[in-house]
Amino acid sequence: MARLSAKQFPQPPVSADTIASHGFSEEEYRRIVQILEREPNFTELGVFSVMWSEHCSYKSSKVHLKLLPTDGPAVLQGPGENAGIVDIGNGLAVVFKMESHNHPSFIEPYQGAATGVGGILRDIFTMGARPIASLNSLRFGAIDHPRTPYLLSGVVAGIGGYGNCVGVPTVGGELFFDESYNANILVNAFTLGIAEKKRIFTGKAKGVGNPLIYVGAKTGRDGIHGATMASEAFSEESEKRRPTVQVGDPFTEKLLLEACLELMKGDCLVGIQDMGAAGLTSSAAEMAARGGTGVELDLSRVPLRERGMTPYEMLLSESQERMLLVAKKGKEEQVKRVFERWDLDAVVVGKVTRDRLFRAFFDGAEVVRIPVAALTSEAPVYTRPAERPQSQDDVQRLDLEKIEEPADLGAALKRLLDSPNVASKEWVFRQYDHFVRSNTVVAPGADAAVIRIKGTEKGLALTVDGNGRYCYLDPYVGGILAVAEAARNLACVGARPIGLSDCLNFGSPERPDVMWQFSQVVQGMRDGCIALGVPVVSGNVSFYNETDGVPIYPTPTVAMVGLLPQVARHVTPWFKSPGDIVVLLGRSREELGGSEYLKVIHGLAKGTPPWIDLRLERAVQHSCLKAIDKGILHSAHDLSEGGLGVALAECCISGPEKPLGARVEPREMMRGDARLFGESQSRIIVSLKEKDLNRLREIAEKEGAPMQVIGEVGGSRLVVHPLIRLPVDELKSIWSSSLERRLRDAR
Amino acid sequence: MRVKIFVYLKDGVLDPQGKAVERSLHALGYKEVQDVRMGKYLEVELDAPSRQAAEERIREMCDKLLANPVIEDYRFEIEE
Amino acid sequence: MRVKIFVYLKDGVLDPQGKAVERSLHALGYKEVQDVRMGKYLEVELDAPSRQAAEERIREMCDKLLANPVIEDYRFEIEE
Amino acid sequence: MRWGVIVFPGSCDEQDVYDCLKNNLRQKVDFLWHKDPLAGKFDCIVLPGGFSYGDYLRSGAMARFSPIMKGVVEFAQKGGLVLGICNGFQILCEAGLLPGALTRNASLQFICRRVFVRLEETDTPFTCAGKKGQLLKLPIKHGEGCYYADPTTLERLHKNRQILVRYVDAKGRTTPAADPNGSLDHIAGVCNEGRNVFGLMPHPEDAGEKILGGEDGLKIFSSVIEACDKRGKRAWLD
Ligand SMILES: Nc1ncnc2c1ncn2[C@@H]1O[C@H](COP(=O)(O)OP(=O)(O)O)[C@@H](O)[C@H]1O
Ligand SMILES: [Mg+2]
Repeated sequence: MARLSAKQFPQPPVSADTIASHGFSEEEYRRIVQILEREPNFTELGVFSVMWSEHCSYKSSKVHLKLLPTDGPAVLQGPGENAGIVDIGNGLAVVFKMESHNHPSFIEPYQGAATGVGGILRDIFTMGARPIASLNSLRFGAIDHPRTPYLLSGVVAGIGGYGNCVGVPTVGGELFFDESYNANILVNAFTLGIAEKKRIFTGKAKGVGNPLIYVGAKTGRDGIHGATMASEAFSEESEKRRPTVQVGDPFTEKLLLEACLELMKGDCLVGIQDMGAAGLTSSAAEMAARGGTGVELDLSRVPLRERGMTPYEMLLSESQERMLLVAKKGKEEQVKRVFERWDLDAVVVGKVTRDRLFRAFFDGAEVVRIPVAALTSEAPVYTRPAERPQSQDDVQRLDLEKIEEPADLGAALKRLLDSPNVASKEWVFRQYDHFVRSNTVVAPGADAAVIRIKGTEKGLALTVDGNGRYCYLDPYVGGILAVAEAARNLACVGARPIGLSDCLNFGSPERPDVMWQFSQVVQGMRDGCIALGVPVVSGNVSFYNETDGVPIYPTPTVAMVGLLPQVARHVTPWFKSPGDIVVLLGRSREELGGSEYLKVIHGLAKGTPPWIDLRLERAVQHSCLKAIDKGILHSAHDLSEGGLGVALAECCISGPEKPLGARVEPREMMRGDARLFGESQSRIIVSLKEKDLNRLREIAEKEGAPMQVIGEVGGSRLVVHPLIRLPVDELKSIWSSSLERRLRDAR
Repeated sequence: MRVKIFVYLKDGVLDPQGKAVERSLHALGYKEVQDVRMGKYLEVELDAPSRQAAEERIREMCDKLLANPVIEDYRFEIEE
Repeated sequence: MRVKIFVYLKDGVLDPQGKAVERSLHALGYKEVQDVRMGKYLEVELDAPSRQAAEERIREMCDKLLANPVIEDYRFEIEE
Repeated sequence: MRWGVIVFPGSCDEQDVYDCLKNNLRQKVDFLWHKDPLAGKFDCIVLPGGFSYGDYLRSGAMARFSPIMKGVVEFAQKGGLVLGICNGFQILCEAGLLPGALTRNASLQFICRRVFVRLEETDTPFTCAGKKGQLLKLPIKHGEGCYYADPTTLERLHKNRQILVRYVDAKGRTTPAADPNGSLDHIAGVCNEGRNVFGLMPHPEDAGEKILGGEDGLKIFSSVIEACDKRGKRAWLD
């Protein structure tokens, strides 16, 4: 490969134009000059620009994120490392994190989503954990928007194409359509890995003189300025930057995964970090920051894929499937042997230094010399102006008197089951391998996925939730609801939450209204987490999800992990046998604001989202969990989009066997549409044998959860007396074919 | 007329497939092979009044559907 | 020399990709297109003493690795 | 008896096979590295699922040239038992140990779900523990599982009764809807003429325990164990 020499690479001059095109404000540039006590050269300017980008520095979100509770008795590692870690006993720990790949996925859906999965996998195995389960949380524009089918098909194929090939099962996720995402889709990918508690690795560059070793794929001009791209709103300008799209290579990732895990069994390794956003620069600088050291890179040794790459390009490249590690001095050959076995490059590209400087050399000449702290801990932090927009009042105004109740509520239920937000997501998850590693106890299609932990009796439950419409209507309440729903989904399978990771997807932080949404959502999440006792151990912020000045719905996605002491005791959502009694835990109110019903039937996204009483939420979840512990529940399913009507239908039709009917009669007195489709929180439908009813009553009473016997499983119809009477076979066929049919029709 | 269309990755875009094939060929002893790139090949039967008209339509189809302009380029040949 | 290799499904082997592309083209209004077949396209840089030698080596590579004779045929062009 | 499970670069299901054999059937199992020659005494060699070499050219195309495959071919020629699951099936076809080829699913999508297959023949070491016509519920997960063979080959497969499993619906009928990938004649798995090499697309190793949704997959492995027992404690091949 032809390499440039230093002579062939004169640094381009730094001008007002280059400063602006790197996204710096005048104030920021002044700060750089102050730190360096001189003007930066062009390469240094690039290094600052990626490290001070929103994506890497969290400069707008930091002050808010501090509010989130991150501690807990089992938390081994909170936010700040590549992923969070929670102790699960038996000498084991789970390592998990969620990441967004929104912008790249919109530009190239297959590769954008694929490389998103690749990135999150590396965050997990870099810590010494073998990835064992993934989730994905997706938001697309309206399903009849011309680009939606293309984007959706590409993203799903990309997630499957990468995850399947690496051999990590995708066990769940969510998928939601709304016009608000027409020009800014969301692709959030989550992975969980399992590690021995005693063999956890972190991204620290320790030990002066230790070698820095580059492993994995070669460096090309991929994704240069990806981190800055993720820190900008879309415009025609950013569309032009398209050639920076990265292509994923899952096969190389698989080799990298196996080689790293093999290396970690020995004692060569001091620290390790994947090269993600801002590539070599951020991995080297962050490792030095955590280790309290400096790093020296010799760029002439970086394995290259393309001719004539400049130091600037090598430092900023976001080529995938690469890792940087710090090995013990003298163990270089041992490291190389492991990677050779897996047919991968391993090259010493630098060393750990004492001087706390980030230095890079090229062809013998120093091209970068910046204090590590200036790139990391001392990067700018802003408290951006935040203000509730006046229009919020209008958004929340909803006069139920003016909403006409449909004459045929059965027809309304059918339309809801046909709505792509409610319909079965099987079209998506059947494209994901959810069996590999033979741990999957509850596959996609339930409230939460359940995987067993081999060698123990325990299990893990995983779910991801977050309703952007609720957050748009009331970001504070929406933030709470995202956390509450995730925990409720775990409770339905019998798992107690041990931690969560999140992605916070928002518009531009430079807008006061967006910053208001952001701070409200974070406060809501904090209150939800505290009330339900769930620590936030990792997460990610994605700003600038807006096009032509219109931001997406503020959309936090919450991926929560729960533990089941006895995995064999797990419960699934669907009804099991005729004659079982159907019980509603929780209380229904007349609430239609922000509901899927209002959107689908009346075309409205208005009102206030359902209210939540966190004490009641806890009582309902605990009742469900205790009943599952006692082994008396046959099924449990929470009420979410589409309320009681949809949840009951799902209990009838979502199981793997033939659908089962039910006859119920809820007692609340309120308008029929609110009774059926209102989305009051803190509700779970359970079914059980009649003889166990008293035991459930005792539990619910003790926990302080309202409970109501509403009917019985059986027959071939779903009857909600006196509102609905429909054959379950028909409901099933609508619900299970909707997504595929709509995608086909849209072509 | 018969049209042959080649769709291939743009220069500089990573080509994991090509790279893997190259490695395999080398392992099989074909060391004389370098720079393997892999793409798609389509053959279609086209009905068009003239060569020029055909070219125009094919270009449209490629731009719209057959190639992904973000990462791919294309080329075609028309045989009469 | 530069070698272009086309690998395509044999007649009689189902080509769902070609079919899908054809359907999409028709849906987009390109009704003049028929009989779409889809295959693989490889470009390699080859070092060989003569054209004939090159042909021989390429044929070997195709028979061994690049095409599966149960389902695929191939063709290649050498450019100097 | 002793099993060997080959690890190719890109294999994903080797651990599933290993765990299923070890934990559910108390078998002796070794991993075999693709770069090593096949050495040691084994009764059955398993080529597991996954994406060897990323399946970048064609599934199984590159793995068949792995150094270990030479030994596998010899082992098979001497009558040793070889089982290919999913990607393993694809590799065996590419290597010419099994007839036919596996092409892109008719839907063009990767598909992961549980299917029913019907045991068509029971006079092989891989199916002898089952009954003819018996249904097994097994997971599939593949993008290229559409079985193809030319008409002459297909005829031979019929004549020699080499089709061991077919995709069927819950009632045991072959219907287009029950065929997940458009396979010729609904073929889910075939054996060679010598009946000692078997490849199938479904994953028996992921259906080895009730908690994972069923244990029908054990039928395949316990057939092998039974066949080896009958043949005596001696390995198939020294
Ligand atoms: N993108 C996706 N990938 C994988 N599974 C998905 C995806 N979207 C939805 N699912 C699965 O479909 C089921 C229903 O999802 P959802 O309606 O969001 O459930 P809930 O309302 O209980 O959170 C869940 O099991 C979920 O894991
Ligand atoms: Mg739920």
